Amino acid sequence: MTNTIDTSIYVAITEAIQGEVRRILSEGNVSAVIGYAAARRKGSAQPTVIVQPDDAEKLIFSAACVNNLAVYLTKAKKEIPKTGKIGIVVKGCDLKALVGLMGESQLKREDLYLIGVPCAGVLASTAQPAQPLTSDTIAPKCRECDARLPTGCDFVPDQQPVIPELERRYSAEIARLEAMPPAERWAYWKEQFKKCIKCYACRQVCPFCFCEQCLCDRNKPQMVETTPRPAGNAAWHIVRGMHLAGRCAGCAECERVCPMDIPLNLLNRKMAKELKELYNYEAGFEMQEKGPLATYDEKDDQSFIK
Amino acid sequence: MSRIGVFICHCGENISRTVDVERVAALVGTLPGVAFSTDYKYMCSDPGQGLLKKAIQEQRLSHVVVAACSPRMHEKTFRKAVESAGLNPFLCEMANIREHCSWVHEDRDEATAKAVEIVGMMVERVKKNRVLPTITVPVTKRSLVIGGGIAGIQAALDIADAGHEVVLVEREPSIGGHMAQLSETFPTLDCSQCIMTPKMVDVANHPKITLYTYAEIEQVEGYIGNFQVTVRKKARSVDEDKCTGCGVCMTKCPQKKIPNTFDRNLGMRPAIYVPFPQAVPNTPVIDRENCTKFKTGKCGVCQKVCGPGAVDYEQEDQLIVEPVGAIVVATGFDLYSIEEKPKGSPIKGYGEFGHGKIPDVIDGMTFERLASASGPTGGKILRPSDGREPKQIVFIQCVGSRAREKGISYCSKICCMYTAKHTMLYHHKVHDGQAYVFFMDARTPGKSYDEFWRRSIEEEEAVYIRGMVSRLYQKGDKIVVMGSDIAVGVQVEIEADMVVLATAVQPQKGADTLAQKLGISYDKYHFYSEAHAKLRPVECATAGIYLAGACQGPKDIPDTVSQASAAAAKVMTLFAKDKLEREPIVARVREAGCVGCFYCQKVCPYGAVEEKEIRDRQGNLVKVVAYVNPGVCGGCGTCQATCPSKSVELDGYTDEQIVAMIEAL
Amino acid sequence: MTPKNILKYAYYPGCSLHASAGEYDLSTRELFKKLNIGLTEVPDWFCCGATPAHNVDELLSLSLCAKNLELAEQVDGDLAVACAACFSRLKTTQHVLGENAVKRKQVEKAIDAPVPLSGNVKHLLDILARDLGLERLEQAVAKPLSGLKVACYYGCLLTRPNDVPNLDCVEAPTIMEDVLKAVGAETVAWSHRLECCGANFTLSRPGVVIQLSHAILDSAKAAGADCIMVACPLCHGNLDIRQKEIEGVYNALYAMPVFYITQLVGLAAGLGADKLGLDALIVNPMPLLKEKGLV
Amino acid sequence: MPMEEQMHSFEPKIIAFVCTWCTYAGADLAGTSRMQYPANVRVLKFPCTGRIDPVFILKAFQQGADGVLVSGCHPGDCHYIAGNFHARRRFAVFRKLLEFVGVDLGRLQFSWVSAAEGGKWVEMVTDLTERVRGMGPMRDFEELALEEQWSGAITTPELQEAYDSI
Repeated sequence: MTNTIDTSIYVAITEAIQGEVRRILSEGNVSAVIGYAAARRKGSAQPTVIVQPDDAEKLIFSAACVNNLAVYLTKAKKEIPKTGKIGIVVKGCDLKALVGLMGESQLKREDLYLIGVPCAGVLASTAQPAQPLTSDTIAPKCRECDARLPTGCDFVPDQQPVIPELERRYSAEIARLEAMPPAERWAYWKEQFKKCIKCYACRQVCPFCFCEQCLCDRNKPQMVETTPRPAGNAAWHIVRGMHLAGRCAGCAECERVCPMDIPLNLLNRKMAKELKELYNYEAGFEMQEKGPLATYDEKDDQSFIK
Repeated sequence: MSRIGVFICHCGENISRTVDVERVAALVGTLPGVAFSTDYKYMCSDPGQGLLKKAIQEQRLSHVVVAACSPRMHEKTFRKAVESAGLNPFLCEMANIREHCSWVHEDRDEATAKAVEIVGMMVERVKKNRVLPTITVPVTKRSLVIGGGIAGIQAALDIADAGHEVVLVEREPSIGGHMAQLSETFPTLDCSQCIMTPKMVDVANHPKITLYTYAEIEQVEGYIGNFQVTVRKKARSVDEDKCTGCGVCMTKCPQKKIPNTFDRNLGMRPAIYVPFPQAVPNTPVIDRENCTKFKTGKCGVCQKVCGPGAVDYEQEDQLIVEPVGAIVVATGFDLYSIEEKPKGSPIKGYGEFGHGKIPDVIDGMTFERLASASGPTGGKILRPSDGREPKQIVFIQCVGSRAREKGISYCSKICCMYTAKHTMLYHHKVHDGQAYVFFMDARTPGKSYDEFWRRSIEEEEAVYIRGMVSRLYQKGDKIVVMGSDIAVGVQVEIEADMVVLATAVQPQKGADTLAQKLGISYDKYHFYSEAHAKLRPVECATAGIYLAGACQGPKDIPDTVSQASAAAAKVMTLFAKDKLEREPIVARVREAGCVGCFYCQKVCPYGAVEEKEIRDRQGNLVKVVAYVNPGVCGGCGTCQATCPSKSVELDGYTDEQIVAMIEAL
Repeated sequence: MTPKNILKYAYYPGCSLHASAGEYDLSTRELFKKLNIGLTEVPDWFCCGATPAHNVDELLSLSLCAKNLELAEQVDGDLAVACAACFSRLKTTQHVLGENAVKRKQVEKAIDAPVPLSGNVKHLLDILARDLGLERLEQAVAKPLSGLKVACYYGCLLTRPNDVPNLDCVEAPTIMEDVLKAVGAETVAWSHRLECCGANFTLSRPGVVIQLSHAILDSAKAAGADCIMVACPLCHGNLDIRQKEIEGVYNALYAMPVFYITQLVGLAAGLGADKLGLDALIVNPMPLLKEKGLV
Repeated sequence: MPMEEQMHSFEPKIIAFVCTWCTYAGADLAGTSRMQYPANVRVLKFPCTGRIDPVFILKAFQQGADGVLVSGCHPGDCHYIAGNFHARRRFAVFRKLLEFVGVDLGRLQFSWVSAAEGGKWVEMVTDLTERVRGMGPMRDFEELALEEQWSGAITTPELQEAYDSI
């Protein structure tokens, strides 16, 4: 059964964002704001950077505002943060990534002006931008979202998102895979990894893949085979999963941009689940000095060690 | 292209018995990059090393692999040899085909095949080895000695006499250790106090020695030549500077019924006390657990009677940081007790001896206190239960020692001798008494030791019964000792007045915790491990830390003193140079790749990672990267495994080297 | 699965309980019935080899026990054993075969079946003190044995050797005392709780037995005990049947009744003398029990 | 009685990543004590388990290891204070990831073996070797490596013909 999800608050949110951005740009609080603007296709949205107060009216927020803009503060547009304090529009999931980046010394809170968005969900990559947001068209990550209302931001429009209880597809899929015997799981992932064409879009879009030189591009030594063959693909995705463990904030951009539809976020969700169980760690809105894999407790579980 | 030389050692027959070394040399010789391969009877011998050096020069070798024993054994030897032939020592690697191959496999074909693979892996590794420059670090010429027993005292005096400052830390309120508790010492029967107390006074008066008693090690940071040690000086409740040691506080203290642990609980002491009259320093300490003032808030007599006003109830623990360049660990021993142990404990008690509940069954140290002229009985041998003189006394050796079923399989080394001494002391004091000794073997190697032991039998009339005691129990006011005399093959029952158990020597309680602070290793009994059982018996595997006395294994006084002086000599050797060369196994940051996430800093156990600003020519900040201080880096490599972009590399264990080995599989 | 509070066991009485120690068998069955503990005799069981077999042929002694263990598998529940010697042999067999794969292979060939090494072998004491539990034992008491001073005698086999029976602390056990205290008796502290009574030398070298058992009786008497409690038919034979003879040799008078554990616990649970086989004891316990008001 | 000679058709390749201070020394002790164990293991020495990158484990499996043993100092015994604590977390997570992609964790063993535990080293190596022997060769990565991308897979007779003509 398809339920429509109420996105009427997005109109008010768009207005609030425009007003706030106009104010902070004209008062000179920030030098630029990263947000979403309407794109050419009907109903679609794209990231934009505005510097003039008058351009604030270009900003929107809709169910098509899927991108995690945090990536523009790290590798994709490294020069942006250098221009001074930056404003950025963030959904809850994006904010978690920003907070994670602060913990990893990539960003400083005082250099940012955070405009939080109360979010009822965004569209799945399979949906058309003009489609209404429903229980069918909503992005999988939004089905299990626990961060609809960002906190700790400089500005959050006063709106309350309402959204029905939805089937948690990642959790169900993880449970399904976990129940399989290892060989069957291996077969599943083999099929998935085989599809990979090593376009590295997942790496490009990930806010945490901010290394200037990726381990997987090195050839002295070659840790991971770089050609798009199944063996190298599997190694890449395993290494990627490990490198994001305890860091990934769950924006699921990797999965969205994957041209081959590899369920990449499944690996990340699985790792998040394990870190919660093992070390009670979850990505959140509070900055943590050390991530779960940069610290330890003397009493950590070691039942797997003889 | 590398020109690698591979040298296969026979190790006498230790390797060649199971590994076909000629075959290994031939096969390895065909590997790409290997320019020379040979085998030799003893690579580590002088001619062996000569062969190595000659080959390096004649064959113009670029790298060397020595396939022999464990690198833990001879890596230094061969790297030195390589260096003297003009190559950087870190271009030499060892392939362990003895401990990891010839000694653990019987099948010659399997072992040979494995040896070829091990050498092959090392060949691939060594190709990726880089020239590593020696790193020099300054040496702080001050030493820390932990433990103020005879070992610590000797080490401290030797180092201080050489002109270096020493910080001596003792857990108890006085130095002296167990030796101060002894009555007379074997094999000369001179009184322990007479030879011990002058040394204690020397320590107190030595201008180069800083003495912290009633103090413990809180934290140890740093590395050889540059340790930072935090000492916790526990609150003594008496100001050491003001106290004159007059002792009025002790005589006036109303709480006088506290068992004196120094006298093995045979005597009583007040709540403000010195452990024994000759204590150094002669400053009392308040036992806060038993002091009425601390328990109820009422009393305060000692403060009132103290002329100089030294008693200070408000005193708190003090943390003092001492920079030192070397550490001597001399924490000594404790005695095993036959009491019931907690469930699951690897070491068990002696239920058959009554689990320590029979009052006249005592241990050797208690007997020492009874026999000591300054002890609770003034040197009279009297039963703890009723104060009568025991006319029949039974000594039982190897209680807990050499007793696998009790969880301890080692020999405690000193018991044969001190039990012989006890029979003599007993005979000197109780002329009409009879001593029996149950023993397994008499182990008396040592100068004048066997003569001493014979004397106890031949002149002092001790009856030695070879055999163990199966059970003893209280019967009336006697203790029935049931044992066997295996020489005659009969069961023996002796109704004794007193039984003295030669209980096993164990490391001090908390030895493991201290080891963890120091980063040194210990065996399953918690005795500290020396770097090499034969050739480096006073050094720890951790550089700059040395061992003295029974903390390393059971020892008598002469051995302890010798080892303490040896440890002191090692410290002086270290202090003879102003700068110290350290192994260049340290992490380095590739600044080009570093994105400054500082994961390395978060996981570094040494705090060696700092932030470094990279600026362009105009002075604009380009980025902030990590920097590893090579003096502080311990060389664990946790940073590299954690670094997402592998922009920090541990020299000597680079990814290239490791992957080369994995790929050689 | 059986509910946790319903206990049932396979029962291995052993030869003695079908001969000289019939009263031990009788009192065990009656007591367990009274306590609602199921007891099913192992079909076709035979001698465990007792104390002599392993001195003659180790493989034989291991195989005898192994076969009995295998037979016991047919019956639901852990294996309950009354005799200390049978208990020791069965436990030893499990221990030896668990440690030594070669011997296990030999034995499995001999009995032509796998040896069940995981099956629990339990002495009655263990069942009473731990499976049933002291609390429930206490609740089952109809007539507390108050005023009865008992010397608990373990003998040499019940707890030894180290790591094999694992019944209690090898040299300082308390399990018998725990059980007796639960049923209201008083236990005395004495020295010979764990000494050997001479065991199977009773027929071949009675002199040894008389000397050893005398020391035990003497020590119990000196400690002020009214009676001795045992959990082994061999100990019982030596202390009870030979008591008169020992008194003669040492010119002493003990008149010390020697009870089986099941007899004393049975008494406390309210079983009558006829159901406990008290009349089969050689040293007449009736005067003592009457004096204490227990019969 | 002679034990039955067992024929092993498959000799597993076991690779051990060990720290130099504890497990390497423990393996040395096994040698000095002349204990015996299967010759299948190849030891790679690291200063500390903290240095062991999970990628090495992956790499080892890709290079044909049938089993991997990772072993270091017991908690609290680390020569470098805390390297093994960091390693413990890292591997606790990594093994979950491997398990999730379908690697049978029976092939991956973690242990603490101290310098005094020569016997435990032998036990670890023997157990893992025997277990992996029972599991058979690790084919997962090998099969993956053999599997070609669609462009390379010869799936039609035409392609086969073209291939044969080369």
